[in-house]
Amino acid sequence: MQRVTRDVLVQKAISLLSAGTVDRVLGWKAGEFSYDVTPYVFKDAEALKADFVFDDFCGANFSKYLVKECGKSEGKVLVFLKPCDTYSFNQLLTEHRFDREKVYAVGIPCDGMADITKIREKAEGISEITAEGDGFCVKTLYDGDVKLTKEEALAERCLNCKSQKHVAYDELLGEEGEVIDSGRFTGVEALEAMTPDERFAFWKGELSRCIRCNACRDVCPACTCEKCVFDNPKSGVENKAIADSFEEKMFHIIRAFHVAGRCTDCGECSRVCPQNIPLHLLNRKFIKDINGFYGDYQAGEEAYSRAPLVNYTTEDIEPADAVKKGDGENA
Amino acid sequence: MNKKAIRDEIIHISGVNPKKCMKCGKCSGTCPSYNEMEYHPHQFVYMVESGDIEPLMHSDSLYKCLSCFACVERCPRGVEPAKIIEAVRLMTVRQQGANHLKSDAIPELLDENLPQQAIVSAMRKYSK
Amino acid sequence: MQRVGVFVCWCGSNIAATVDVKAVAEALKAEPGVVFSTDYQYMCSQAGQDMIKEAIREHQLTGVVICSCSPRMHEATFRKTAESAGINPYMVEIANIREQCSWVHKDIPTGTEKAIILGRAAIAKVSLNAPLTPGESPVTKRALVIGGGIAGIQTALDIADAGFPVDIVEKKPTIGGKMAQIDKTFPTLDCAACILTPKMVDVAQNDKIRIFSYSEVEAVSGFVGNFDVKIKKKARFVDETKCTGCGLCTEKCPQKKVPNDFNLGMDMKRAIYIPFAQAVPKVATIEADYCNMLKNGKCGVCAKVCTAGAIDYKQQDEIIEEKYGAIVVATGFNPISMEKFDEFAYNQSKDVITSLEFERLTNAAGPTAGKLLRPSDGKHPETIVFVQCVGSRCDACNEKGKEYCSKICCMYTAKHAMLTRDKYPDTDVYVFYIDVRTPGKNFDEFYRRAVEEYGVHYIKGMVGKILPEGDKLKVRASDLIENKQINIDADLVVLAAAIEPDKSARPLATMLTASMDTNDFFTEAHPKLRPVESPTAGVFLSGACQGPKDIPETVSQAGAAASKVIGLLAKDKLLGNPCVAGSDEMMCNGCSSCERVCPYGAISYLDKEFRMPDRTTKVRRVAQVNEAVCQGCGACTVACPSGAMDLKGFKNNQILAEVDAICR
Amino acid sequence: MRKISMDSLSALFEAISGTMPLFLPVDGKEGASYKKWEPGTEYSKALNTNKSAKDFFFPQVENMMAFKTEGKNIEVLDLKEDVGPFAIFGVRACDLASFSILDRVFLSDPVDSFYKARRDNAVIISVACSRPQETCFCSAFSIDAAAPGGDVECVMADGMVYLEAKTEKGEAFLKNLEAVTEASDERAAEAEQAKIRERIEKLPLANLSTDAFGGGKTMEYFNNPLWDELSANCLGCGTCTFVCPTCQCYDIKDYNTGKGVQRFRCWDSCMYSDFTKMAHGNIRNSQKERFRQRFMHKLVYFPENNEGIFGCVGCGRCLAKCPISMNIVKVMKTLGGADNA
Amino acid sequence: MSMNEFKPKIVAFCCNWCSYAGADLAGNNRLSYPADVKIIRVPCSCRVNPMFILRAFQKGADGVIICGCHPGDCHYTSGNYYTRRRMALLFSMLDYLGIERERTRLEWVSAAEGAKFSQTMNEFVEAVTALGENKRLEDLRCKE
Repeated sequence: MQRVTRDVLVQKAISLLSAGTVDRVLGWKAGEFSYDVTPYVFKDAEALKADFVFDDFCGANFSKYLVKECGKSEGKVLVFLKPCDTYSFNQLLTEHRFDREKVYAVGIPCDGMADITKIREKAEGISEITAEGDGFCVKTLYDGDVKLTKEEALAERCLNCKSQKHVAYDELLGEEGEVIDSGRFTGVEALEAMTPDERFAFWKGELSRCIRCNACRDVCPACTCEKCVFDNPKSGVENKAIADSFEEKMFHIIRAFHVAGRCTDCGECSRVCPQNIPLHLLNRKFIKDINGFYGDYQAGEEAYSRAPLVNYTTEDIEPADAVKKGDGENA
Repeated sequence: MNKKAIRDEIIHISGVNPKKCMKCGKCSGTCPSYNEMEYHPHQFVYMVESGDIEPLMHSDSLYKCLSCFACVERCPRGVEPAKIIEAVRLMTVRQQGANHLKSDAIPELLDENLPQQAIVSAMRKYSK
Repeated sequence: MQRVGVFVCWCGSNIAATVDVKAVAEALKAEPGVVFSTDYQYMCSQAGQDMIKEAIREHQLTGVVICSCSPRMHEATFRKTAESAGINPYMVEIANIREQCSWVHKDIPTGTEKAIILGRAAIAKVSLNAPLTPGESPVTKRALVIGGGIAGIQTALDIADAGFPVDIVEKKPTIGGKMAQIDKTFPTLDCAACILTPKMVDVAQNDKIRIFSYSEVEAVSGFVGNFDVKIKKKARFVDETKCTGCGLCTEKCPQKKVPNDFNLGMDMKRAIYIPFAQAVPKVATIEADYCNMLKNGKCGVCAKVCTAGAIDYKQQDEIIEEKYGAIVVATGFNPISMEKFDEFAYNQSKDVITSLEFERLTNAAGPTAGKLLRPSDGKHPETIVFVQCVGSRCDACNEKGKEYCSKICCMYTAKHAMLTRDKYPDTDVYVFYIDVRTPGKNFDEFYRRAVEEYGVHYIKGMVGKILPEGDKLKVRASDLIENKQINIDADLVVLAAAIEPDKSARPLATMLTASMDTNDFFTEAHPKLRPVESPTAGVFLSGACQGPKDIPETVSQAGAAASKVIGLLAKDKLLGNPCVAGSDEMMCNGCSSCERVCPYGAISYLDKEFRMPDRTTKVRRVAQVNEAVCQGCGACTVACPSGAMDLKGFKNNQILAEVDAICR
Repeated sequence: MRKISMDSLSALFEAISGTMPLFLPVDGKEGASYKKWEPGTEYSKALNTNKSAKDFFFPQVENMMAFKTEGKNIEVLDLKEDVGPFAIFGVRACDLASFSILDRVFLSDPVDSFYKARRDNAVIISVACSRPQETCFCSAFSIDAAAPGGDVECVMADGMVYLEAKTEKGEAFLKNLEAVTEASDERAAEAEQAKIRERIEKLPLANLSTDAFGGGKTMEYFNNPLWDELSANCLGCGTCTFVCPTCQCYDIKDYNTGKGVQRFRCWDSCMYSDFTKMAHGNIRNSQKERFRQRFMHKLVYFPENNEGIFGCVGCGRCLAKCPISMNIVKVMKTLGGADNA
Repeated sequence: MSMNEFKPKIVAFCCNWCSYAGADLAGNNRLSYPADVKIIRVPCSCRVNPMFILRAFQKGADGVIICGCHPGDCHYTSGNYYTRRRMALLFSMLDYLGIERERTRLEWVSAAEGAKFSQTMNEFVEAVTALGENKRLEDLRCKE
């Protein structure tokens, strides 16, 4: 259950629209079921009243939409940003990907978003999902009501939330949260503790499921390239479908490398993967390494900060020692 | 053992590369036992390098070296002559019955005023 | 598709001994795009080059691959060859089958196989080459010389002589450097001051030369022909334009306890001083750390006595910004510290001195007015021992000394020994040497004179230990020829300390992006063929900053560096390196990653209107590369996630093609 | 009709595997996927596989031929593999219906020999959907999930699996399995099938109608202004097309192996910016055009050229997998106006 | 193929100013190293894109080594510092994916270090030979 209700957001949106502060609202639109919320640009109060939704299924990170949306009108667009979205927002600002003047950002608190894939593992034939106390009640077509705890229903990224603090906004609804000392690197550490053979087997199992649908890339707020190298025949690495086990590795290594130091760990890649590949484990490895090698750095925490890969010190760790660093920590 | 084998063994034991010597003589210039020695530190280095080791092994000079390491300390080329002398000594000691002094005889020779360091280096030299 | 010609060089037997050149030419003939392939004994010879030119014309070649020595040797040669035959010089690629193949592999099958693969890689690359045209940049017709010793002075005079303005930056209050401290010069024994000071005066009087004394280079940016340099003029608290150099202040200053660095601390100077009589500029300088006025505001004597009103206690460091077309490094050398050589008792006895200190002791303008007196008690030394190679020729692991030969010690020691015997025939002079190295004009004759005419005792062997005992220095050494240990009771010991580059060289090299060797000597662009140029274009080397040198060598290198500078400044425009970065605007995200890694600030951004594929227009922020400033490192190409940034001559697809060809 | 107890399914699978490779849905980290049966492999109870069954006939990547180069000589190598008989167990009605849609593309002239070889060699054992999900809407396309068809049709009820041959191939197939199956009352499955049909009628999307679509309305739909807002937030990823059982677009590409060229085809997606890119450039340059193409193809162009058959089978995969939850149902409801409100 | 016969394919990216010159010096001094090493000249080690490294493995390389100027000596001032960060992260990621860490290396070789170049290459080839064929980053299509 989210602290700020849908009605508060609708009211805020309508008042900003009527005051002329903004001329459209980037928000979540209700779908066919309890969970299939779609990002949508609302243009008037009627549409907002009818279709705007804010509940436990509003996981989509709107920051990336601003890249395209900002150019569409002279007026400002209202965007609702959850804490983790604000990091992407700042990162995109750092990279000059949208015009800050064209955006009115309203920060909204978030208590974690549900993961429909996880819920489906527990409940088949979902007719309705409602928040109930700290957990969820899922009405099913055949098995009656299924009760789920928060841990059973929330997305992994939310269970390991790194921050409830908004790092960018024009206006904040509700109370400001804090940066959380999350256990988000335990998954990475578990892998580091494995032998190389085990790690290889693990990643082979995961990455071999990739169907190269590009959902991870296309949803990623760090992947806003005008043209991705994997779509560009001139790049020499362009490919459409994985024709060989190498190519799925190539795609994911390069993608993770391209967003290294820029990835805010919003977790959208893992959320959207139709094959449930834990892609965040790649990005978090880079984040963990960057923190370990060059000092803590959180992409997007501060707009216009200098990303670790476009920076250096003369005393940086040598790659040979860097590779060994994971061993030492787990020895 | 032929000449070359002895030479290689000495180089192996000492861990010293006599080729690095530039023949400056600073080792001999610094050696406190110089005048006692028939063969001097720089000669040890040169003669080991050239394989002329027999005379060294039969010379008293082996036992005149104090192992004070002044030559090691001051050699600009890092040749470490004292280690070569030590190695030649070891080669001798390792030969059956070639030990200069029997270990049993040592206690009698000990002198109360003898510095501890001298005793230790004597042990190293004589009681192998 | 390119029409590629392949030319395999034998390099006499250098390549042909380990690579079957005919087989290489034959194998490469089958590569896609290759229309001509041949081999020849010396491709770089006139006949070889003619062969290339003829093949280009006859077979309408569009790309040329030379399988030969390193591109660092002859890339420029073959580019010119191609250009003269009418194709773009950048359509040439070199496969390095000598340094990186025939010389490092032993048998013919191995060498041949690798040569073929290297040839294939070059063919794959040249197939994707595009003609390149170098950009032009203007040349600022002014040179900067860093260091005002004899090297810097000679370089500056020679450049000025050709009509170009030159600035000298010297960190000390006067120019002159080490040579000004020296008494006589070998092998002619003429007085150093007599030959140096006229040159110093020439510098001062030359209207093309400006001297920034008591100044240091603070920052350098830009590139060949267009350097921007910041020079820090340290506050000397005396107005240079007003000071007449009368020296009254230096006599009246009450602070007399200032170690005189010009005499290597062997005597004292005042807090306001002029280093020596012939200093240029002849201007007083206040040693701020000792001046009572500057320290606690109590004194002001110098200001009172100065009739010119030149004293200015409020003077601040000043930053001067100037543009230069060329920079000459002439930062010189220093003797290494003797502190760590305990065996020579340098710290324990004042009578153990370095050779440079000996120079001051024998110099008429020195602390003893030229009389050879022991520093400890001012007595005349009767036995003098000279020790050579102190700290030179040490093992690489030896942390006290240097691995190299300092080159000048043999000769100056002979000079010292000879002069001592000449002036004071009653003294016994011993020189302990390892080798006496005298390869120079009249050098060995000079050394023999010291031995034969002046009776200097040269002893082959090294001093092992010096023990101060009473007023004597007990010198223990070995005589390797007599095979005996020698003990000498000496009155004075002179150590021929190794020399090392000045400490200011390392930070300066970083500013100039000039490379250095492990000993902090500047690296030359080529050890034989480009000895006075740094690998960084527009930066030249003069004097001992590049390696130990005596005066004649320094002066000749200074002249050589000057002629290189003149050659550069005489040009109105410089052709740049065409292998520079460029951004594909349609793919650029404007994210600034490239700008942040560019060491030259060559990248800027522009909001530009684009017609998008969907027929709309859009204003996008895109990167622009200033080709004159870009040096072509390629850091930006990897920072760019979209691959919009690429490097001409080393394009992504060219390198990938090389990778493919090698791994196939 | 034959029957076998649910508990003895592995005996059935073992018997099938004895004669030909058998593929069936197996649970994995991604959900269910078709895998080859081996002793110990468990049949997934999931309603449907994560990816559709089209992969059997139209795999995501397929090598077609190779060119081997030696210097300037080129040798052409045929890479077509010999396909032997194989069985697929557990195909749902929707996926089965998708095969006939794919057949219209790949088996019409010119016949795709790669596709045909696999199609001819497959024995398809369908399974009726006892528990259809909220995302299912096959009924909108007149597909009967209670009687899916195929070579052999299975209905699972009360711990038993009822198998009925629907083709000659199926009959022969079942005959081979008589040792592990028992004869059954021909009408034993009917009660379960009736129940299934009842369940389908109660699904949330049961009333979805296709009446508004079909051939003959091309320009009307093409120019509909609603495409703008429908497509506005489409990411342009290919998830919907890659999980779709009826999407059949592919690209043929060459890969330089260093020793020659390997020519392969791989799935393409009309959602991608370089889809249908030609020498002059691209014909659909905006996401809206690409988005429109996908749904126009399924709902308008395909029926227009194929006697009113829609290019969608209502499997619901795109509803479950789209990163932004935009899907064909929302498109149909938005464009279909009153019919679907 | 037995281990004894295995000849690894090694791609070495060398910066033009230091390491490529160092390789030339190794040649001048006849300091041998296995012919399995093939050098690609790049202006600076910072020109080496992780894509090049992966591409080499894809096309059949068994090891990839990048050589650049010593830190502080970059001809372009800072290029090798970026290389160092990029490769630290990339190599660590490859290790994380279970790829043998001995297959990748970054070494600083100056123009004066012909001996180091030769020694480095000898060591690297030995290490890669010990690992055998690159199986974990192979593209089967590129194998014979």
